[in-house]
Amino acid sequence: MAPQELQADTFPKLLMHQARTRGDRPAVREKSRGIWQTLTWRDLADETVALAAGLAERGLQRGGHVALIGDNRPRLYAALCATQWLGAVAVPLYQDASAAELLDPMRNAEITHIFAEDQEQVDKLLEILPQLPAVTTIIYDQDRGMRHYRQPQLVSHADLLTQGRALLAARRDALDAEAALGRGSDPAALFFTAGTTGQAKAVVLSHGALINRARTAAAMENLRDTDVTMAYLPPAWIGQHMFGYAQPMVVGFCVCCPESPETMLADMREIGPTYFVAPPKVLESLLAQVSVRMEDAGRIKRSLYQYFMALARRVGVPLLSGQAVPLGDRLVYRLGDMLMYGPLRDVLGMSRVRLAYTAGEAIGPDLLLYFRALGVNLKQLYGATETGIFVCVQPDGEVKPDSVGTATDGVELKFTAQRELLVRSPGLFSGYHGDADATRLAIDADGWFHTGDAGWLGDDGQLRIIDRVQDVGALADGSLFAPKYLENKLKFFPFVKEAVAIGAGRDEVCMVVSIDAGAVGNWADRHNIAYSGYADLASRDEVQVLIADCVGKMNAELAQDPALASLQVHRFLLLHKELEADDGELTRTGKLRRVVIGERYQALVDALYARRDSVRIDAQVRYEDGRQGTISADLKICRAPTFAAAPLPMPTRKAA
Amino acid sequence: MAGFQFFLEVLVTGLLSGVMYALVALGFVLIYKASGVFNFAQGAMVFFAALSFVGFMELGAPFWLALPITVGLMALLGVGIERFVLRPLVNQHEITLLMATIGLTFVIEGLAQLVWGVEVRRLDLGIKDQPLPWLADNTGLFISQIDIFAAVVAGVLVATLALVFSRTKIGRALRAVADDHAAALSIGIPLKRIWALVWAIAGVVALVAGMLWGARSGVQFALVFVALKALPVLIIGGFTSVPGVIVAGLIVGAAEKLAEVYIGPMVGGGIESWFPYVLAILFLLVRPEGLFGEKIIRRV
Amino acid sequence: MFYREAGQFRTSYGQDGQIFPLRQDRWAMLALLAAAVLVVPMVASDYWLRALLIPWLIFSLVALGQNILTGYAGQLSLGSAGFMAVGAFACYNFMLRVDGMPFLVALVLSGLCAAAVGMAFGLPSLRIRGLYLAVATLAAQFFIVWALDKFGWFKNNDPSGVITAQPIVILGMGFNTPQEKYLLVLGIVVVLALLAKNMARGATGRAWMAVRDMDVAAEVMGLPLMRTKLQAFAISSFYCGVGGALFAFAYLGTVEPSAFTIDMSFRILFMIIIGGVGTILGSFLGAGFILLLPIFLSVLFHAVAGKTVDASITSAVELIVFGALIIVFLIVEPHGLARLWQLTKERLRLWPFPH
Amino acid sequence: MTVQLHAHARAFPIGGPIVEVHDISLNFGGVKALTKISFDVREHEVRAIIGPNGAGKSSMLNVINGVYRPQAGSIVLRGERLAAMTPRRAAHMGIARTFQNIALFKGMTVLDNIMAGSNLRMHANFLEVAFRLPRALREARECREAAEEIIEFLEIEHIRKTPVGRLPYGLQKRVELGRALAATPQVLLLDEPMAGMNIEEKQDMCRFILDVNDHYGTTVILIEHDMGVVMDISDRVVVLDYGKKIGDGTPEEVRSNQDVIDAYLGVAH
Repeated sequence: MAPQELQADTFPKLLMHQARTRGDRPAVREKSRGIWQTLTWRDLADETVALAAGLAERGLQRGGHVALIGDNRPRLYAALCATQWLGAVAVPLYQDASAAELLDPMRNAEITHIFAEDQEQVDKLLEILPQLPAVTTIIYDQDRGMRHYRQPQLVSHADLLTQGRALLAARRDALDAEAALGRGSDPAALFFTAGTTGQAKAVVLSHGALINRARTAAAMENLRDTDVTMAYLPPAWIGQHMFGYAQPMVVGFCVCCPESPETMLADMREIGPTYFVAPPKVLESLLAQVSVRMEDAGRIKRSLYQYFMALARRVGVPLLSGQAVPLGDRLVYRLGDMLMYGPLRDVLGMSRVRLAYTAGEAIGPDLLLYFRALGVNLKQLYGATETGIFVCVQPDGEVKPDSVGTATDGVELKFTAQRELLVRSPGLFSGYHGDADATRLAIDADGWFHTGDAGWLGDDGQLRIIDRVQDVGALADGSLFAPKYLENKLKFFPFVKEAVAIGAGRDEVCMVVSIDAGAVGNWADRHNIAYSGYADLASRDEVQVLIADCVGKMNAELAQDPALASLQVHRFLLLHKELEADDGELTRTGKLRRVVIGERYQALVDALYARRDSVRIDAQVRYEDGRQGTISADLKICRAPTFAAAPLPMPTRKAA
Repeated sequence: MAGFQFFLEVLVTGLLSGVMYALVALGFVLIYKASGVFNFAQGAMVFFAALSFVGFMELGAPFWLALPITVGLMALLGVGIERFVLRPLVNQHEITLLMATIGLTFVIEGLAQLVWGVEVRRLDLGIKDQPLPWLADNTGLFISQIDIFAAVVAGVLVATLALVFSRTKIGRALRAVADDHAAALSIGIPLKRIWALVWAIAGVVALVAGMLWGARSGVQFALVFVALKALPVLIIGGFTSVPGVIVAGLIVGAAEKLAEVYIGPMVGGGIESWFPYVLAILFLLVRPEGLFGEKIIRRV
Repeated sequence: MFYREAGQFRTSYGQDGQIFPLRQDRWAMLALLAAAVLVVPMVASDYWLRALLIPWLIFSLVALGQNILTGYAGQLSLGSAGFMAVGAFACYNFMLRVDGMPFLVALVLSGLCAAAVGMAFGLPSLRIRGLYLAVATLAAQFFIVWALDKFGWFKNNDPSGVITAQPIVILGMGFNTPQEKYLLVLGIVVVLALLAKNMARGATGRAWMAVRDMDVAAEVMGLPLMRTKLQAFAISSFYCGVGGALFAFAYLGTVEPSAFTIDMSFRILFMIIIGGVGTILGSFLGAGFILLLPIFLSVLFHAVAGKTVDASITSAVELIVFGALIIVFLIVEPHGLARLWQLTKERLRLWPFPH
Repeated sequence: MTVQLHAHARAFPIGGPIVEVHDISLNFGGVKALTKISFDVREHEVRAIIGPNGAGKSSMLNVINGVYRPQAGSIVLRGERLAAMTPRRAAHMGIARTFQNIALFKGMTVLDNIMAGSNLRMHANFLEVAFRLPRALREARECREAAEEIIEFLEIEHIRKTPVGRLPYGLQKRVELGRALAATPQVLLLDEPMAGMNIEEKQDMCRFILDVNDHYGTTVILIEHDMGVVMDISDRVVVLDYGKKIGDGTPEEVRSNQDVIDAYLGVAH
């Protein structure tokens, strides 16, 4: 790497470097007004410094905190870097969080300036503004509907920018000096951990940590400035920040922002990214879409699809890992690539993907293999907000569904007696903002970070994660019980949206399942089963049989492996609603909040183990328009077919 | 005096051929009123009807037998068209329907040729194509008997139809349909059956027209173009008015003959081929809704 | 299935609005043109060029004209052959009476003459719509043919009433062999088709379609109905006129007014119905189809029934097939072959998904 | 969202009369559609015309933008008295409208429909378009940009290139609004913009109408059946019944007007 790039130890410095070395290459593209509006690195740098000038004028100072609430937009990235330019800390927040959810983080982080995307966000902020005396400025991007707002704190992004541009002439040197003051050790950004357990914590990451991780991974995968990636995940997620901000800044490749969530797939097909990152959630919904749309296809197409996917499992996976495959198979696979895999990759916009990560959550092995079979080089990585993501990455050619790869450069791993994984790395966070005690608990005296994940290191040097330490338990008979493993296995069936496995300390495993409205609805339509809504659909006997069949298949597979046979699911029930982040049942990144769920659905769990036939539930629900209501429904408890532990052939039961 | 007599002769011949136009146009109007379709194929139907009639007679069928057979055939054709062409296209844009009937024209012509061959046929109704003696003697007007006969037949046909429509139940139903399909349907009038019926009647009208015309100037492909002449007649008469087209038919017939005789020579003659159309256009610019057509108010 | 679109994105409205947004399509089109220019003249026999390709191109042009008026602007016209006649005889007379008249200029002028006549007969469209208009255009059809027939002047008083087109010379280069004529026609048709496409996808085309789809709304938006319709008439007739001129000069060589019958007008109408109303591509497909069908039928006949079949039979069957096809298309696929092609393409782009 | 709008100061304060209707009478072949209707519309306000079926609401709208010619009465547009309005004249004077039963260009895409709406700003002739001369290209670009702004405004990015025929009713209504906006009108006539919509669609449409009025300062005259909606979003309301004006004033006033209650609310659903 070029020397001055190495000495560039903060993002503003990196930005200036990119503007110098590849000023005319695209930095950010945004699908807006029907075409891909492009910002080059030079444009981005200019906008950033102008914005910085504007922010300085509005009293933002070194060490201050700036909240950013909104979708991935070029403006957002400029705002991020402008904040850091002045030595302030960027605090990206989840744009779909409610006003109440925003309040604590804002207080906690002593926010003074806020970038808000649109009227919707501003309205939320104005709601809580009284409790946030420190906030002096709210910068809004889209002036739609904002004309009659008269609050003194409000200023439009455009105005701030013009103001900044005006000031620039006079302030340029001062600003450059300000940027030069920045050190790698300075805090760059604040992220609120998913917090699957209790309150979210504010993780402080320094420029140094983020840049170090970004560089290491980029070098390992030899990312180039010709790469292209989509920015479609919440900017408040460390992953999005790393892949959509830190790495581009380091490598100089281009980030593309879709026009709107509805158009994401179409936009992705247009751009054809070479570098793609998706949490299992997204991959699941992609897979669900594929299955649903294939169901609508004609008989020939369907059987073609089934045949070639089966082949892909057998041949594609080893091929991608560069293993030897008999010539015959390889030829048929070529054919399949022409007829099926190629087109599929293309309609999914993955034709040009040469590197894809799944992160943020453990992924079901079947899901991972599905995409690898298609010829997409999808790899797992392991990391947490506190570790600046990259701890372990699966090296090309050594992708094993059950592992999360080998430690990346500079990372040390070790395990406690309880199998808890400890990490030491230059990418570790500098602490929890304003919570020294929590920090001390997380990072011990020798600088080891306690991940809270249970796992072990295989002989192949690859890390394997079992589950969260506090989630890993044992059945009554003492056999190891890791719920996530089961849940991911079941979620591979497109009909299953979410699943919660219960069994710790019990004699057998049960599950609470929420169906995928799209996939099941489509299935119901084709079997002309009428239904009025989600709850009704879930309560249909036919649907329950359908899911029972899925669980049965899973059980059959579990039964193959004596070690897992005892984990077969005996009973389950279909939830009357989907698990929602808005209801606190999932984190914003879509992880299960087991504690919350456990409390809320205690009655169901009891009923499951009381072997009752059905259970009545009164549930709080929040409607689109925000009103609260209670649904009460009778949930039937279904039995799933289970199998003897000895390896036996797949059952040939048909879904009724 | 001779000049005036000549004028009268021209006028009367014109009026008489106008009767033909009116007769063909009548077929158009019936169908247009009932199903809103502008049946471009009416001409072809005239051709087909006449040809079939002649055909049957040549096959040795006596007049009294050939006539009902052909009537049946035409009715059948009408019903078939309604069922297989127009019903699938119901509620389509009028232009689409027009184009469909143009296609229909080709099919019918083709059929006629395929079945009866292409050469011109003579059709003998037993009336001689020579001046009516006493008329010639008394008024000195030379007017072919066959023309007179044609006029009479046409008159009778129109009268009967008028009666049917005003007196019978079917007629009333038909008028209801013509006014408002939806309404007619709602009061339980079997639209489809009415349509089929109308097409059948149109077929019969076509037969009469075809026979008379054929008897006059032989049964040949040209009949199709004669039918085209019915278009200006319709425009002048208004698409929905039976009396309208009759009057218009007479006007067109007379006008084109007079024009041919008095203006023709100045421009080299043969203006019959286009004069009616130009007449129609001029008429349109003055009175788009036609002689007796209702004024159209376009609601938004 | 063979489309790989990922990575084809547009950064300007120019790119977004181009005729073939997909790289694959652009290549295909270029390949096609290249083949038409380089390969065809070499491999195609004189018969193929004279009897098939040249008339196909010419009628595609005329169908294009008809499509502009009927397909895009929604004004039914039954007089296309008449406007062709105007073009043919205008071109003949320009070449005849203006010495040193360059052919291409004559061609454009004859198109303009047709346009003028077309506008004249389009005038009624300001007051009348739909069926009524059809009659006005019929008037054009009959009047034009009659006039050309009656006045010897148009035919340079040739006793046989037939004109013989002058040889085509452009910049001293003669276009006499079928190959040369083919290339000339090809060039002209391609250019005019491109211009038509530009109009169709531009503001002009939007105005036409607005008038076609909902004239009240169009008027309320301030669209001048009259000008738009007349413009459509003029441009349409221009295309027909040029087509007619080429028909006389590059195809038949000698023509008489009665060659441009109403039957021809109908066939031109059929071309766009079968090819695809309101599409440029459709004009070409339709023209090809209508021209090839009779040939195909006769071939079929002779294959089935030997050489003995009576011509009247074949022509009758031809009529029936034509008519039936029209009806079938109107019922089953009102947007014609072009739509079928488009649907297949959609399928391929979404493969393996059905939608 | 409506509440919130009125809670804030208006971006465009209501001004003087922009459209005045004086003693308009209209009849179709003896059938009286309107008799001596007079009212005015102030700049930047949202003015509603309500009334039972066949009260002559649509006729009123059609008179204002010249689709129908009244037998008597006159219209004053920005102080200019016009005995007879024609649709084109109205368009040129900045009046755009939508129709009760959607009048979109069925054969065209959403984008083309909206672009067609701004035809008054296209000056290049067909030759310039055919040969893609600079002015034509420039206008095409500007037209597209304007259309895209509207598409973003109405949140219909995802259907930009869909033929309008394939769209559900609610979206078609939205597109028609977009087409009207493309003319950058000063006065926008909406003929039952929410007829046949479900609750969410109605809410959206309300938001859009208010945003249009608020963002572009467009004066809105709308006909609506749904009393609730009307009362929420309009500044003043005219009530027609059997072609006669029986009420005029703020929603509150109208609500308390006895004639209106008898004529309308009585039969309201």
